[in-house]
Formats: sequence, C-alpha cells, structure tokens
Amino acid sequence: MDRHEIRLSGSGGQGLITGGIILAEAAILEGKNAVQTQSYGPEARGGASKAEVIISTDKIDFPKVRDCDIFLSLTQKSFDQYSKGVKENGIMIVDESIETGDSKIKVYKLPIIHTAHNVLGKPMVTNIVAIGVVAAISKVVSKEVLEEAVLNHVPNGTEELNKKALEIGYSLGENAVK
Amino acid sequence: MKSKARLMQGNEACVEGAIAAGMKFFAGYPITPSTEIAEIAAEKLPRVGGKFIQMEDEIASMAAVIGASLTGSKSMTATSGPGFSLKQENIGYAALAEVPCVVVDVQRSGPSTGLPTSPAQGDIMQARWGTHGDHPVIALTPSSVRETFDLTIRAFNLSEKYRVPVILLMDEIIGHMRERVELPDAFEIEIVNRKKPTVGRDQYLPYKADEDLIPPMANYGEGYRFHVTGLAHDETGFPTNSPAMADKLYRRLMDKIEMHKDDIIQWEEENTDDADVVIVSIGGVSRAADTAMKQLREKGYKVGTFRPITVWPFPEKRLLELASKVKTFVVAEMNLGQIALEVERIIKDKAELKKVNKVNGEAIYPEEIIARIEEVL
Amino acid sequence: MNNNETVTDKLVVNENWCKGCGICVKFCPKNVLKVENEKVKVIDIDKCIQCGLCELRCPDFAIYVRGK
Amino acid sequence: MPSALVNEYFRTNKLPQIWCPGCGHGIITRAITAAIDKLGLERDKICIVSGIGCSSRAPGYMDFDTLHTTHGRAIAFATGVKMANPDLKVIVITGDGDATAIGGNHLIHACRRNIDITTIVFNNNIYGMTGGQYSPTTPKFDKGTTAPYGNIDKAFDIPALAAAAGATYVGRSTAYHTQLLISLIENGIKNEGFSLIEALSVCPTYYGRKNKKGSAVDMLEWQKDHAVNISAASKMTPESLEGKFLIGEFKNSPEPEYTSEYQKIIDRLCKE
Repeated sequence: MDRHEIRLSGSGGQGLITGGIILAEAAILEGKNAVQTQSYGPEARGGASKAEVIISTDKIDFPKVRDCDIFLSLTQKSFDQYSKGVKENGIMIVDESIETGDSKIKVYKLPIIHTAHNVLGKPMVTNIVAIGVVAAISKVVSKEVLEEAVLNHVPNGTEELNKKALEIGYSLGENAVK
Repeated sequence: MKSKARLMQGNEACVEGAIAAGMKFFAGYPITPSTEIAEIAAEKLPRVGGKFIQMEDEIASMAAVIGASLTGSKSMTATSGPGFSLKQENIGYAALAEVPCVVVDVQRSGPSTGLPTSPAQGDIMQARWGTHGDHPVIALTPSSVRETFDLTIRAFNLSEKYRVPVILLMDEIIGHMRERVELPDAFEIEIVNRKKPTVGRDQYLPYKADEDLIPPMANYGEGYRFHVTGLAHDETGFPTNSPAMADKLYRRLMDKIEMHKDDIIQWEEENTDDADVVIVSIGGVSRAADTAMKQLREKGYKVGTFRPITVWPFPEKRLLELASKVKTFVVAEMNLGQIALEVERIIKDKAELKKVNKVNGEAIYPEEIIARIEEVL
Repeated sequence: MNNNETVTDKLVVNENWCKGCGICVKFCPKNVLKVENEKVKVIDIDKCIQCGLCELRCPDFAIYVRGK
Repeated sequence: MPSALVNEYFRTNKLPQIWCPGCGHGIITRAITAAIDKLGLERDKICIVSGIGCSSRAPGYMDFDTLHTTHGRAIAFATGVKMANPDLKVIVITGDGDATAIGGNHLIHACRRNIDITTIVFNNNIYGMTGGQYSPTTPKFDKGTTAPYGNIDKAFDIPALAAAAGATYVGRSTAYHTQLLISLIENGIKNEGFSLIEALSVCPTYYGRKNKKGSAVDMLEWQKDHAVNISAASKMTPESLEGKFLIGEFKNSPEPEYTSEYQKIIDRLCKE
C-alpha cells in the first residue's frame, strides 16, 4: 500500500485549499484514491488555514491527517499551529521566512513566496508554486498529471502563467532534493 | 474510455444526486456548512429547466419547497443546525399534509450558533422529533461522497413513494470532504415518482389511502381543485374536529412508515459474524470506526462495525439480532449520546453499551475509539 | 336547505346561511328587508329595485338578486 | 340554491362559513370570486393560498386548488407554488397579523421580488381567531385583550409598506366599498407582478366590542363616513381630510416580473 498524508498550511487567501484540491485531483487522474479536507470559516479567510490531502492506492476510511508525511507551511503562524504531528521520517517544506527551530524532521526551506511575488510577479500563483515544490520533493503525483489538474482549476487566460508557476515551483523542489 | 472518476465534495454530490433524482425546485438560505448545496443548485438547476430561489429565511425556504412540491415539482432545501430548527414547523406541515420533499441538514456543532464551521452530529433527535406532535419521518445518513449522491436520490424516491419529508442527515465532515467518486449513468439510476390519482375530480379524495396506506397525489393546476391544510383533516382533505377521524389520520401517518419499514431501513455491517465488540456509528464518524476496526482486527481483536444508513426509522430488528451475540456495543458519535439512547432502548440489558462522545468541534479520531475498546477488551 | 329558502320574483334568501347581522337591511336603499328572530325577512318586495347592494355586502352569501 | 356566483366558485357543501355574524370577511371573500369571475380566468389554473387566522379560513370555501398553510407563511408557500408553476394565478388571502407580524418578512420580500402573486390582506385590526389580541394594525390607544390599557404600538400602513418594499400594484378598499374592492382585486390580478390589496374588514365580535365601535352595521357606516378616495383627496383641504383614511388605487407601476425574469435565465442557458 502506497499512502501519503499531506498537510498544506498558510494564511487565508494564499490559495492552499485550491492547492490541496489540485493535488487530490491529480492523484485521481493517476488512478489513485484521494480525500481532501480543510479548515473552514473565518480562519480560511485570514489567520492560519490548512488543507489536508490523503493519497492512497487503497481505500481511505478516516479522511483527516493523523500521521503527516508531508507538511507544507507558508507562514510562521500556520507553522506554529499545524506542524505538530509530522512523522519523524516525514518532510517539512516551509517558506524561507519561517523559523522552524530545532527539528529531527527533514526540513526544506525555500523561497516560495518570493518566487511567486518577485520572480513571477503574481502573488496569486503562490499556491501553484507551492504544490510544484511539494510534488517535486515528495513525488506523490507526477508533474504531468499535476499540470493537467492545475489547468482544470485556473481561470481562463491564466493558463500560461500557472504552467510557468508550476514549472518554476517544480524546479525549486527538484534542486532542493539534489 | 476515459475514467469517470472525479474529485467531488459531499455537498456537490448531494446536488448531483438531487438533479439525477429529478429535482426541479430548490429554495434555501445561506448557512455553513450547507451553503455549497445552495450555490451549486443555483448554478445547475436552471440548466436543466429547474428553479432555484434564495428565500428571505429558513422558514420561507421550507414553505416554498412545500408549495412547489404541490405543483408536482420534486423539491429540496438544505440547511444546518439553526436553520433546521427554524424549518421544523413546516416540516411538521409536510408530514401532516403528506407533501413529498427532501430536507438536507449538514450538521454542525450546537445548540444555537455553537461552533458554526465545526462537525457535529447533534441533530439526530431533532431529525426525529424536531417538530411538535407525533409524526412520521425518514432520515438517511451518508458516510461518503458517493453515498451522499446515492442517498440523495433515495431520499427523493422515499419521499415520493411514501409522501413524507425525508431528511438527509449529513455532517460537516461528509459535506465538506472531497474524495474520488465515480457516478453512475442515468440509466442505472432508479427513479420513483409519486402515485397519481386514477380517478377524476368528482371521485378524487386527496387523503383516502390505498391499501399501502398512501393516498394518490394530484398536482395543483390539473383540475382536481383540492384542499390542503395543516389542520387535522378527513379523507376529503378538509378540516375535521371528529376525534375518530383525527385518530385515524394520525395513526395512518405513523403506520404508513411502520408498514414499509423493511423497504425503508438500510444499514451496513462489517465483521459482525464473530465480533465481541461492535462499533455503532453514522456519517463521518463511521470513517473513523472503520479505521479503528481494521487496526483492532490487525491486533487480533474481534471487532465489527454497524452503521445505520437509515437512522430513522432505526434498524432496530437487526441491532436486536446482533445484541444476542455481541458482548459490547460501542456507540461513537459527535454528540453526548443521542444514538446511544436509541441503542440502549433497543438492546436493553442483552449487551453492554459503551460510548465515545465528542462535542468540541473536532472529528472523532480512530485512536479515541480504539482506546475505548481496549478498555473493554 | 331548500325548506328554509324564501324565493320571490326579485330576491332569494337562504335562512340557513343567514346569521342575522342586519347589514343588508341597513344598506338596502328601499327598506325591503328586516331582521326577525335573527334571520333576514323580506317585508316589502314590491319596493325592491334589484340594485344588488344586499348581495354585494352579505357576508354569508345568504341573499341574492334573481335573474342577474 | 345559492346565487350563480356562489354556486360557481364556492364549495357550497362547506357553507355556512364559520365567521361570526357581521364579520366583514365573507364580503371580501365574495368580492374575490366576483373579481375572478369578471376576469374570466381559467378556473383550474388558480391557486389560493392562506396562512392562519380568521381570514385564512376563506380558501376552504372556495372551489379552486387551495392551500391553507402555517401562521404567517402563506406568501412563502405561494412563492414556491408560483415559481414551480408560473402558469398558475396565485392569490394569497391573509390577515393583518398573519401578513404583517409573523409573516412581515415574507411580505416585504415578495414585494421586493415583484413575483406575480396577488395578496389580499383582510385587515380587521385584531387577532380574531385567538380572541382579540392587538395586532400590528390595531390603532394606537385602542384596546385588545393583550392591550388592556390601550395599545401604545404605532399601526402599520400596509399599502405604504408594500409600495415602499416594491409591490407594483397597491390599493385599499373596505368591506363597505365592495365595488371598488372588486375592481382593485381585478386590477391586482391583472398586474403581472406583486399586487397587494388591503381590504379593511370589520370585526364586531372582538375589535368592535372591545373598543365600543357598535355593531357590524355601525362599523361599516364608519368606513363609509371616513373613507376618502385618493382621486378626490387631492382636491381636499388638510382640514377636511382630518380623521379620514384613503382608499383607491395607490400604485400601479408595472415592472419586470420575477418568474419571467428567471425564465429568461433558463432560456438563455438552455440555448447554450
């Protein structure tokens, strides 16, 4: 059985819920099972928000993340709130701005927000850069299906921008694991 | 052929199911965590020639649904805790006047505004007894996105068949969760429509039941010119103060569900054959129960699961059979013991009852059920 | 019901439905009617001009003009 | 044998009606059928909806598709009927408490939507069915069983409320001014949109007795003496209008109707 429990966290408006939906959809395009859940309400619009995705070749019963394999965090607040419960052999992917403290868990600290804001010049693609990084490092889904899933979810006219964001995010991740 | 598998949210599956069942009218009012149902219905209904209306409040939504159903439109509303409370008077109206309709309640924490976006299962008893007086009701509880699709269709079918409001009792976990589903093609789906009168206006008695205790139902606008009231009425549909007529009506309303229990009641069970302990749960909690059961089985414990799919009427007969061989039932629910009350009533002292309850706005985790069972074993 | 009906050439009164409120009596411009034992009675049908004001305002549908 | 009108439009086997002697509701109910008759509407395409209260018993006597609902909710039920089947002419019969207290929210929103429903408010200034409690239209300082020292609430002006909320046809008449009432109802039904006609009724049993207004006849006479048609009022001095109330057609300004607008969306989407 191949199973991954993923938690994406950040602040409301960074698009991580959509990011989680895209990851889950990519897994389904690959013929796997996937379940996506999220935090709702005011916290989804500001403060710390999270989206969780479980991807498995098996049936998924309980839909919430219990043993987190892959943890993404884009803000300090969300890191502090949601980083508990990451497995010892799991991985944490965090924005370069985050102070992670001492951790036995493997941490990748990358300029995700900077890349979206300054390299691509579009803060709205932060989530796409981020899931590109997650996919490159974790290999939970292939780059090809992820691109297909991204294109299913982005507004008309932004396809090229999002493809580029995914490409850059993916390279960022690939370089980090080299 | 391209796979039909899609990622779909529970609330979306509810609308897909409703449209597949033939829903042509939806009236609602925004409330978390059911709002996506209204949003998606607003988008999809006019595309199939149906009607969506956002009413001024929950009470009006329920009223409009009944009005629409009387014209022959399959109708639905969706809400959550506080809104479900507000709909209750008119749910009673639908029960008494025997107007088919589907009421979705995506349960959230309560009472009152509670924890508005958090999961709970506190409306089990409200679904049964929310409106005043004795009345029939059917409530169904899905535990997956695909089952939400299937049970929404079933809710429409049962409401049409038995002329009764059917409550689709979801919870936030199932409503908001997205997962992989493959929906059936239209030809694979069984659709039930209300029984129509076979006689003309002069012979039509709108509340004269057939042997199955269900009266045929005419639509407004077809020339039957009949009267519908929330007052106790006789077979003609007009108010009566006759104790005999009132008694006959109220008993028939309850009996029409009792008589067809075997058709209405569904449940699912796993590993109950040799089980010492059976976990009883519904909806989102059943997902934790399944995980708990599998993990305990791996450890060699004889644990099974029992999941009422029809929660009202409760699968009493089967639970009673299980009670003769199961040592302990562990009822896990996101409330302080509502299903447990029903289980307790049924099993009496035939088996032991243990509870796992959670009301802090978080889901029950498999570990919590496992811990409780390990105490027992 | 028929045995409690007053039928004249001009007016019909259904005593079964009449509650004797006296509205028709008051607003009849020709004083054709009166209330007796809580029921309306025709006292002078010759004066009736069939204006229909009695029928228009009878809350009980108990009086009406014939042939109109 | 009842009159041709009553025989045609009433469920005569349900008569006599339950209202008290002299209650104005019977006059108004008959007026509605007279308006329907004049319009020559298709009989089986009319649905009459009511809430709870004395007035709401009227549809039970009327030979159409009829719906007697819960307190205050008639307009909400009617909205579902009309939305689901716009071919039906939907008429709501409601009382002052039903329409403007417990059902006030539904009333203003139906006005706002301009959905094609004709609502006739039987205003008797009191809760009659429950025995004489003050309502949102009980005049200030008048008495009810729950206003034993006089009502200190200000009364609603129902037509003004409906007009302000967006109803496209609004009028008022009285049980006494029956011909006017019939013509207002006719015009209200003809208006494709939300129409509200306030029909001032008389309740001699509760409102009248409690406030020493005399018999039903006295109360109708009072209506006759105090009503001024809006067309005449413009030529009158403020002094001569003192203590009077207006009747007549207050608003007739058609606007796009709700179910037609929704149908346009359906048509547009189905063309795609």
